[in-house]
Amino acid sequence: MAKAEKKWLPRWFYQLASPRWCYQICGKLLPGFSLVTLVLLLGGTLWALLFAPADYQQGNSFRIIYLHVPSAILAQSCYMLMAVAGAIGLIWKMKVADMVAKSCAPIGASLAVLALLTGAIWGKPTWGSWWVWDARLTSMLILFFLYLGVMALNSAIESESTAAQSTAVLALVGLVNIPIIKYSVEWWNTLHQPATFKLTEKPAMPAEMWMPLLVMVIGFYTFFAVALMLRLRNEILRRERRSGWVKELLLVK
Amino acid sequence: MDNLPTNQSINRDVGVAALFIAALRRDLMLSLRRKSELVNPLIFFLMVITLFPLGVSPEPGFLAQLAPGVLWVSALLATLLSMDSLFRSDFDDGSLEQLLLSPQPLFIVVLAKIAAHWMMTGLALTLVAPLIGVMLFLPSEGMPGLMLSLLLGTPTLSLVGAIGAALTVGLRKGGVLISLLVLPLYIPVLIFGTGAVQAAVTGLPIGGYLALLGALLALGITLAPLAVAAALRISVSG
Amino acid sequence: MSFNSFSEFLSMGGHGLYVWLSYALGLIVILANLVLPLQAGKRLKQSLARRIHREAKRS
Amino acid sequence: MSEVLLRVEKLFCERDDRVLFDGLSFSVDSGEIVQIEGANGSGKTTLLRILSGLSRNYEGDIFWREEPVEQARDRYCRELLYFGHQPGVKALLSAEENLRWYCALSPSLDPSRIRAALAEVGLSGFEDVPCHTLSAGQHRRVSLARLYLSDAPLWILDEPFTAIDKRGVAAKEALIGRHIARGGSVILTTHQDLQGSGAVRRINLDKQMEPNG
Repeated sequence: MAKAEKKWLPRWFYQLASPRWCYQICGKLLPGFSLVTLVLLLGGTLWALLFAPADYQQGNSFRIIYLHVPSAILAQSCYMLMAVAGAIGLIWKMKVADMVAKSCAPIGASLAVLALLTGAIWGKPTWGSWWVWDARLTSMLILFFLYLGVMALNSAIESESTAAQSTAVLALVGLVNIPIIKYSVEWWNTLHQPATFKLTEKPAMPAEMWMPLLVMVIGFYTFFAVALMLRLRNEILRRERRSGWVKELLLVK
Repeated sequence: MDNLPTNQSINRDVGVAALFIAALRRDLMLSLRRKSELVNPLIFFLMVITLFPLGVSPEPGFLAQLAPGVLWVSALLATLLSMDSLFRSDFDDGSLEQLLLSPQPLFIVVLAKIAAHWMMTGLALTLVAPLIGVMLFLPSEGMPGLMLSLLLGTPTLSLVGAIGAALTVGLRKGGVLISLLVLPLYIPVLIFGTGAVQAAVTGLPIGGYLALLGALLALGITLAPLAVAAALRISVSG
Repeated sequence: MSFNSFSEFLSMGGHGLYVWLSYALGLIVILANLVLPLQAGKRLKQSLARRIHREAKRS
Repeated sequence: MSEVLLRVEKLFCERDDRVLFDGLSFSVDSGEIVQIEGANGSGKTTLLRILSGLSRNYEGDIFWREEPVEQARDRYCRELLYFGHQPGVKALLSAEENLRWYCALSPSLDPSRIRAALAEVGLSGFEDVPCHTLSAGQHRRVSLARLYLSDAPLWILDEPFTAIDKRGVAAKEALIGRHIARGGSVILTTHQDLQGSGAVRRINLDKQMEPNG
């Protein structure tokens, strides 16, 4: 059955399945992605700090949005990628997908931390306290816990393939739960503090405000790609250390 | 010498319902013969509850306000505490291997095991909860909400906890890890559970909360045994 | 340009501490995500190369 | 009448940075005993766990009655009896309760023969005693009683003779002989030499791993 299925998938899917090919393609893509990331993040930051107008209610503290929102979006996307990669690894027994899933976890966790910290800092001038049980912040905190669980499980299991499969199951269970958690936390939030001022829910943001945000979001995505490829390359080398091509690669240097 | 019966002639398959009942009976029998495991979660529940008046304040009005959350958090922790043993002994003595090699649907056996576990923890907690509610000065209007929400919510806790138990069954130090994996997933149940009790206390309708808890339970019953079965195969394989 | 002078830019209308703290943290997280894997990669390659040499000698 | 039941092709398995076996191919016909040999840690148990379908950390192909085992999973489970390292006996249940549970789990076990089987392994009179009062050897015998109930063609037995006395071993060997005679087959590991069970094919995992061997 597995063999019959194989013909239906495009060729690049199988190339991706080859760790060696993946290692090489990541090496080729890295410089370009790094350059784009540098330009986008630098340009976006300058735009956000210097040119974007201040918010009429929150003043200049509003500029934190250009870090908070992209990192929050990325933390969520990263979890999704982790779960999907894990599922691919489970179903097609694809080693590279397992490695992608494993590499995602620390990046996603660090971005969740950044979103939490910037949210907390932003809360100080906005609400007057460093931490508020705002629905978004609380969901992000729980997402961070989910990342911690995945990482803890992965490091607790010795056998690499078992660790990858177990983590994939956990990530998938988490993926099913994320919408439920978000919904329940929002309900809980409206129940306890109705109609408070929300951090990022602005009616209509003028273009001067959301354009730099868009740049930053795209910049964070490319940054994520760079960070992921760096980790993935390490992971490929580590897992494939006994294969001939890794030995050749290392002996040449 | 008689020949082996051919595959077609082996026709002793028990039905799905009979299998479920056999597995349920076996697990109930096992926990009834090991009395300590039966009462440990209950004692834990009672002890944690006792800590709150001692640690916060014995003032009735204050405790009454705290009661829904405290009851639910304690029930959640008590369930979590007992979760690790769900597959542990089966894994240790090799019965889990035999279970995985059975041609019978693993889904059913897993569901039966979780049901037995729930009867021994969640159901027992639900039954003693009103007693403890009285100790925390929970108004009597809140009792139906408390019972019903626990009745609908604790099976979901057992189902989700079983996923954590299945993932960590091959590890020696599964106990702490299981809480790390499972606690974040318990949050929706906690929110809707305490919400139901609070609504009942203030005299608001609790139907909506119970419906949501029921929906979570339905989702759990359909998906959790699948995840547990997959996790068990992975854990035993490693 | 939303600011008239550099000191105005630094003070961010009184919110300087929060804004700059956030951006510093952002920088730290981004750099950490690049530097740590690069370092780990270097160490990994060294240790793997050592191992390969060891095995080559032994056989 | 001999027919290929299980066929293994180019099996590869590594564990903890060590290759246990590579390119291992063999087949098991009906009416055949295959004994897996090797030093401790050579991967005997791992191989049996892979063959039974418990462990999936391998590369290569396994066929059951010429069908890939992943596809024939259900049929294979019906026709397999696996006796593992741990006996799989619940200490809090009685011998009979334990066996009844296994009969519910696998249709190839015949529940009507439970009493007779327990008598065969020398446990008559102990049917309703909780197993934690029994000795380790008796635990294994409870589990071995499954062999007397089984109509499964393939038996995979991991060290079935440990903690069993001489007479018990002879009885088990006779049982295996009967199973072979009726067209079943057995894959086993044991430290003892099998006697009087006819042709035994040996697969040595140590030799298999010798360079160019």
